Amino acid sequence: MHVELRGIEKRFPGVVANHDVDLTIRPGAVHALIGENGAGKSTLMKILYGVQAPDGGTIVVDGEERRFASPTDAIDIGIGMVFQHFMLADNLTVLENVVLGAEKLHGIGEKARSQVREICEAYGFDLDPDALVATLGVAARQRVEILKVLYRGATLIILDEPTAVLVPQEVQALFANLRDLVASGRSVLFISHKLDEVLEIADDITVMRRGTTVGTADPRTATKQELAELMVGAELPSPELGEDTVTDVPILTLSGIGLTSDTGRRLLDDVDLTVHRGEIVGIAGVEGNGQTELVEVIMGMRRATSGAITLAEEDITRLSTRKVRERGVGFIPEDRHRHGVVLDFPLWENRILGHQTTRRVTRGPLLNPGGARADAERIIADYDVRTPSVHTSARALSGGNQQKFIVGREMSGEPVLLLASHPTRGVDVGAQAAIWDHIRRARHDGLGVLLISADLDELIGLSDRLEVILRGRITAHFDPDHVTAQELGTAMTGGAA
Amino acid sequence: MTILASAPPAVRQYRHLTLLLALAAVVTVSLVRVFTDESRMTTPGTLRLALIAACPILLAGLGGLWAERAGVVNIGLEGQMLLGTWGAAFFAYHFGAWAGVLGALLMGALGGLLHAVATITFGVDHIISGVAINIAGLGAVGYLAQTFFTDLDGGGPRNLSGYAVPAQITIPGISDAALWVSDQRWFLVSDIAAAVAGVTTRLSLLTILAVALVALTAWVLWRTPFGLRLRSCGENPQAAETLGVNVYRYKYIAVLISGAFAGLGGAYLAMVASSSFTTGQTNGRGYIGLASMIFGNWNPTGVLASSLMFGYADGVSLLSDNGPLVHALLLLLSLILLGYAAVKYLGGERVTGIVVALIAVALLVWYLAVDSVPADFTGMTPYLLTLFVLAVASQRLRMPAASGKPYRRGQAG
Amino acid sequence: MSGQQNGQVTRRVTQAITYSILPTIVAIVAALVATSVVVWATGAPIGGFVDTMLSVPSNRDTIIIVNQASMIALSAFAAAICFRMGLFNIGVEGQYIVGACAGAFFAGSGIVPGPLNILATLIVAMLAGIVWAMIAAVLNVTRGVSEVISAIMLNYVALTLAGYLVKTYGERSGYTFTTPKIPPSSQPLGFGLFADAPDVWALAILAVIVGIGYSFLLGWTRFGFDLRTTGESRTAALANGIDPRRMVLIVMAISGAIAGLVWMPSFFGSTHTFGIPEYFQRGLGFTGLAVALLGRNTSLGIGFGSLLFAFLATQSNRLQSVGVARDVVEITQGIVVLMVVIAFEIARRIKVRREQERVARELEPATTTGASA
Amino acid sequence: GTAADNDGGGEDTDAQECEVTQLEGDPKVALAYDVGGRGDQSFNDAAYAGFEKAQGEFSFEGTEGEASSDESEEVREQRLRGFADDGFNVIVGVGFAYSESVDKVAPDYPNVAFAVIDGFDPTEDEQNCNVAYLTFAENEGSFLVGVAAAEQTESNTVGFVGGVNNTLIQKFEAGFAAGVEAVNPDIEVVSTYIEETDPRGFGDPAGGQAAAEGLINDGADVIFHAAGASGIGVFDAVTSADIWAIGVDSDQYLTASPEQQPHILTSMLKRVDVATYDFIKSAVDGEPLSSYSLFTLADEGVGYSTSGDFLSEDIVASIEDYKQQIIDGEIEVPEQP
Ligand SMILES: Nc1ncnc2c1ncn2[C@@H]1O[C@H](COP(=O)(O)OP(=O)(O)OP(=O)(O)O)[C@@H](O)[C@H]1O
Ligand SMILES: Nc1ncnc2c1ncn2[C@@H]1O[C@H](COP(=O)(O)OP(=O)(O)OP(=O)(O)O)[C@@H](O)[C@H]1O
Ligand SMILES: [Mg+2]
Ligand SMILES: [Mg+2]
Repeated sequence: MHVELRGIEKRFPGVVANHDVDLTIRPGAVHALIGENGAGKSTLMKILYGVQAPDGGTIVVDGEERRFASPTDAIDIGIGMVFQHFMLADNLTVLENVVLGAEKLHGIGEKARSQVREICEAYGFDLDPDALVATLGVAARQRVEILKVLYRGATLIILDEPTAVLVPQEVQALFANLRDLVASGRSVLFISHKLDEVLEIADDITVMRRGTTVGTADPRTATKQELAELMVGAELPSPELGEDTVTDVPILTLSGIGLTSDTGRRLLDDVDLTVHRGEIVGIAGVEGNGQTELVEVIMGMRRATSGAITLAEEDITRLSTRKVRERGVGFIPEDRHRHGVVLDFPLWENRILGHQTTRRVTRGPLLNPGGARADAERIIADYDVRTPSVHTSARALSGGNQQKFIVGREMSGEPVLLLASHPTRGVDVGAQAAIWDHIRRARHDGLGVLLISADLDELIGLSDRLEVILRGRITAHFDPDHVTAQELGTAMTGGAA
Repeated sequence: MTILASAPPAVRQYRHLTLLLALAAVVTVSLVRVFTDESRMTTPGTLRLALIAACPILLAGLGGLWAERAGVVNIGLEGQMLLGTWGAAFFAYHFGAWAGVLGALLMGALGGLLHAVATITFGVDHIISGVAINIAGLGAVGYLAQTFFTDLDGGGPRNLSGYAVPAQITIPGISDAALWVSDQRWFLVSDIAAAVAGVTTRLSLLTILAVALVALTAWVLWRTPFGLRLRSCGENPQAAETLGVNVYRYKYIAVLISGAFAGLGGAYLAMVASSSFTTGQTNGRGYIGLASMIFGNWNPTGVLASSLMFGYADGVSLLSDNGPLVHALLLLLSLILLGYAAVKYLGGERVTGIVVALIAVALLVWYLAVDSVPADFTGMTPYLLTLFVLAVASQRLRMPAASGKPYRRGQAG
Repeated sequence: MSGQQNGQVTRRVTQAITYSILPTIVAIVAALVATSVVVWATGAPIGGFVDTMLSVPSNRDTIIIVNQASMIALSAFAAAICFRMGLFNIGVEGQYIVGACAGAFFAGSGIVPGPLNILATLIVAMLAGIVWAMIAAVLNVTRGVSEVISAIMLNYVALTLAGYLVKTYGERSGYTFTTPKIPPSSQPLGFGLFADAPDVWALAILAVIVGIGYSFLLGWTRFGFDLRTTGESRTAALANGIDPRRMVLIVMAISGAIAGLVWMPSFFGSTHTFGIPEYFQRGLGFTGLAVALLGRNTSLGIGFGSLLFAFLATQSNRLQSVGVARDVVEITQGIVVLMVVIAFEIARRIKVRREQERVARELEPATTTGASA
Repeated sequence: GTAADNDGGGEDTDAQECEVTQLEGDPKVALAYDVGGRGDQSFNDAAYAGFEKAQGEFSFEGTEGEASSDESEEVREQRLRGFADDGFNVIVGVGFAYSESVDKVAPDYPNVAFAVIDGFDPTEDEQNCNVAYLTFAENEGSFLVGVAAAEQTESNTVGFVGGVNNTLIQKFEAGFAAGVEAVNPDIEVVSTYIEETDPRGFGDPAGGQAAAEGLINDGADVIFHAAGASGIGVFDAVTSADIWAIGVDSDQYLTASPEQQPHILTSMLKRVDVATYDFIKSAVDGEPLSSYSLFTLADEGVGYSTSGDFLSEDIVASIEDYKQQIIDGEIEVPEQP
């Protein structure tokens, strides 16, 4: 189908997410929409899909102007969307997730089941219709999402940052599917901020910046630099390390760490790992292979069922999270909203979070609001956190600023070790560059860093050493200087290319 | 995290389990009955008591289930049930039995509507709204009763009686035969016969309706598109929204039905469990219903089982000189626990298994130490039993993922 | 710097007014109107109702209101400290029954002489409350039993148990059994407000003390911070060195301790003995829940809410004489809770939006997205 | 007597030392009801009946006040003071619950005559001369209906349902059992209580029905209840089982529904109306009752009803015979089961 978005505008409290957005999607092509975090891509797509109503502008489909009151309207004319954050009910089966809302097509019984099977056949998805979604991995979940769209016979398929969670091999598989779809006359709208992917798959490219479309590009002629210019008005910051600061003083040592779930599953299996002062060790792995558990075990949020953890000659295996933090471990959690901040606390109280026992922000059993405010001011200044005051609640800050504040907080009080999971996820380039800088500087001052990230470029660029984690085991070691994303991906998926 | 999460679809698995457990339980019961010679443990009369005591709780539990399956926690069941008792009395008095049932449904649904508006439209914390509704419900019923019942004959400021109630039926052949067999006190056979007799003798149509609603609920929620959509609102409303499901509508429908069921529970109290209205006659059964829903693992069959268990204990606690009987139940409980412990242990949950086994042994010791339980404690049986079973079983339970969480349209993605 | 501070202060004062006081007033008015509509719709004398409810209470009634409010407030604090941590302690009812029973037995035994007996009794009552609360708490952290359900069951058990104890170890008086009366030497004098009315119970002061302690604990201490954090986000708590399970145990214990005190003002102030039903006042636990919610789990709010509830209940005593069923005030009480919460929810949404707008406004011209923030 | 005026030295007074309470002005009568208030078809209504009768005869100004469930001691106290302050000088507290409050209020109003139905003086040491405690020999009345039950039963099993297991209700059970035993020791009396402590046992018809059905399963074919509003549940049970029930306090045949009436053998009458009337009358006559006055079979304070005429002549005869023996003191009816 042929879709035109003209002068779309969308305001959120305090944020103009979209304004003057123009976008044209032609049938039978892969159209890439690129832009950095917070550029307004998802918002635009939610508008096109009817989740959110635009404050202005028009949507024209096949020459006809449309108003979408709800996704139903969009679905009815053949638009389907795979969201950035998966939209699946864990405790329903694959089949139930797929037929939900489209029961009219083939009911919810046998007919639907066989229909689902057919589609899986056609696109080589190996999915059991009756499996609980909760039991599926990331890639499989994404296939379910695509299945949902196909089941409804969508002719325009929107994929919001589908590759963010995939390793190169899985990305290739996905692209293969996309090509099939286009070949069958459908249009695909593909959102990403990974430029080489875009150049590889796209037939048309539109660039968004600060909530508006700033131009289009032809993938056959365009270069990464040009696209980057359009996206952020500058070279994309690329992570790299300056001089080698690695010492041979181990700061963190894991030996034979194992973790078993209540149901007897091995989440971590005999993990050996050492981080030295001034060293950044990167952990590569497909999400859900034990990274989260690894961090939780080190932080004392969960007890290892076997093995020992040593921090600067001290055995911290059985220490509580608070004690571990008191020993000087900084922690940048993977989910800032769930672990990093309390959204409804003002910044100065968020400064205290995780540091309840440090002199500067508390006095023995009492809080030290004065100290906390002062130190929050310091972080805001040093880490360029954009906020009117320390009394502003964390919720009102953008993700990037929230993240910068967290980094600042975790760096305060000279930590000896920093656990950074996905430190720049969902953060704008400015913030991203800043955060990388801070990590590098800390490394220079002898800080040991354990870096976990799904962004392979970040891993390769920022790490002194790379470890690959697969099904809870460390399965491979790499020297970042001599490894490609491809090789890393292969290792991450257990060689299954 | 939970066992169910990694198992095939919760519902089916849970069914098999209950069937198996039920069978094992019946055998054990019969054994204990014969061994302790406490024949009242399974007389048709006792089981009928259990059934009648169970139904109001069952209906409240089902009500809670409907709401929570759509993601709304309904602590207001108690208040809605109260409104039901009044509605039943008022409408039955003036317009006849089934008008009363309808009135109860309406009044309950009214309470549900209040809860829906507060929680769904205004995003009020579900607990708060529920608590408020329980207070207001009690007040409203007290007020309405005093205002509308005082001057009726058979009525008073806090009570009303002498209105029509739904008929009772007895299935002639079966009932008599079953009664005869159960009187023989044969092992197993008589116990099962007793159950049959219990449900074929002087059975109120409302009881049949209540049990039918269990099946209906299961069918609607798990076998129809409507049910799928409704459950999706309780598991992941954002996802449902992105697929064109009108989450608000389904939540509203669910909570209205929830209130209506609770109201029906009230009607049951005022029409079958007794034929009169008294202000505040639910005496916390709404809360018990909530408990039975949780212990029933948010599944209709589970709710049925748990409310029957509670109803049985409740019935027993009212029997005359029931010390020895409750004493016998100690033995039964400890045996059942031993079995459960074994299952757990073999199922890999060593620690749980051992702990449960220890508890079972403790009970056994208690059983052997005394030969009756003082009346004050037999009165606690239903509550202690529920506590107990929850303590032992609760870890297997899983509530709808989005239950109790606020939802607002347009925030998806 | 200090100028900016002043700005902060004034802003927060205005915020307090717009986001706390205003909604409360709106809610109360709305509730009264709603109730009046009910009264009017059912053909009862609306005028009499309004007059009675809004009439100024007599001195004696005022004393009763203050006394009742003190107990309601205590119960509300017990509930509130749990709410603050996302726990729903519906078991306050049972906990204060057990506390009252244990305290009464102890006080009556007169083991400790004179005024000291009071202090000792309070401790005993608190301990009893703690024990009862711990049952639910332990089941919750070790077995994952919903504290709501276990508490509901324990409430029933508490009542029966107390009755059993009094029947077995108490002394008979008339047709009921009671605990032995407190020796006169241990009966504190109250605070006289009016010449023509009895004193306010001495231990009503407990409500004030607990209220102050509550505010201090939550606002100024590390523990309070941990508690609020856990309430806002268990995940964040866990990741930042707070053990939620431990918090549950401690907070339920504190809650139980406060619950244990709930009935003490009445016990030492007028009843001097314990016996169900005549020599005990039930239902305070549930009233407390509502008042805690009504008062937004803050000391001031709870103080205000408990007075409001006590006022409504006391005024309702005279509704009979104007021909309106007294139960109607319970409708008011229920609706007021609902209204307050709704009003505050709306206020909160407005607040969040305003704040986000402020952030954007103070940072840059509003034509750029959060991205450039 | 409150702890406050304890220090006045507990001078041991008794009835003799009391001089008659002098009412100021015309008698004005106030009824302070227990929970439920007028229209509850039992206790409170009975009191009102007595009040109404007296008012008919002596025409005086009257008023009423009603208790709410879970109300505090001082609220009851306040209710009484309210009456007294409004010039009511004859005040009847309907129900045991008023004992304590009357005991606290009475000393402040020496010229007001108080009465508490089922009441007692919680502070025996200093008696209040202006308070009358109107109590009943429920056990005697229950004895008579026990006789009726024993004569009527065919299964040789009769039942008793109590609302709450307290000493007052035990009085009913004890008398009932004694009456049955007197007729035929072989008849089994099965009894149960809806609640051990919780006063809600008097307001739980479902509980009443379940309890009664339990007894029916035990073989009982006549069931006596002392369970307040829960009693209606007992009537439901006996009605659907087509056996007999025995009402309590008032003649419940008169208030029962048409379906239930044919199953209400008799009722144990507790003449609260008589007590109330007598007290008001005594006050009007200027000599208000004071201290304890027990209403027994002898003075028609308790009894049994025959409405419905289900009791055959010889049953009535035998009841009357036992009645006489009790009045003559030949039979001592126990108060404890
Ligand atoms: N529901 C919302 N309420 C308020 N503001 C929002 C909301 N959703 C998005 N925004 C704002 O709109 C801006 C654009 O968000 P959007 O998610 O569309 O960016 P994006 O391009 O998808 O970024 P990313 O690459 O991180 O997904 C965000 O910076 C955020 O400030
Ligand atoms: N679902 C939502 N509801 C309310 N506000 C939201 C929502 N999503 C995002 N926002 C608001 O959007 C802003 C930033 O959100 P987001 O997490 O998308 O950061 P972002 O767009 O990635 O910002 P940036 O990338 O520029 O740092 C904040 O004001 C946040 O409150
Ligand atoms: Mg973003
Ligand atoms: Mg996006």
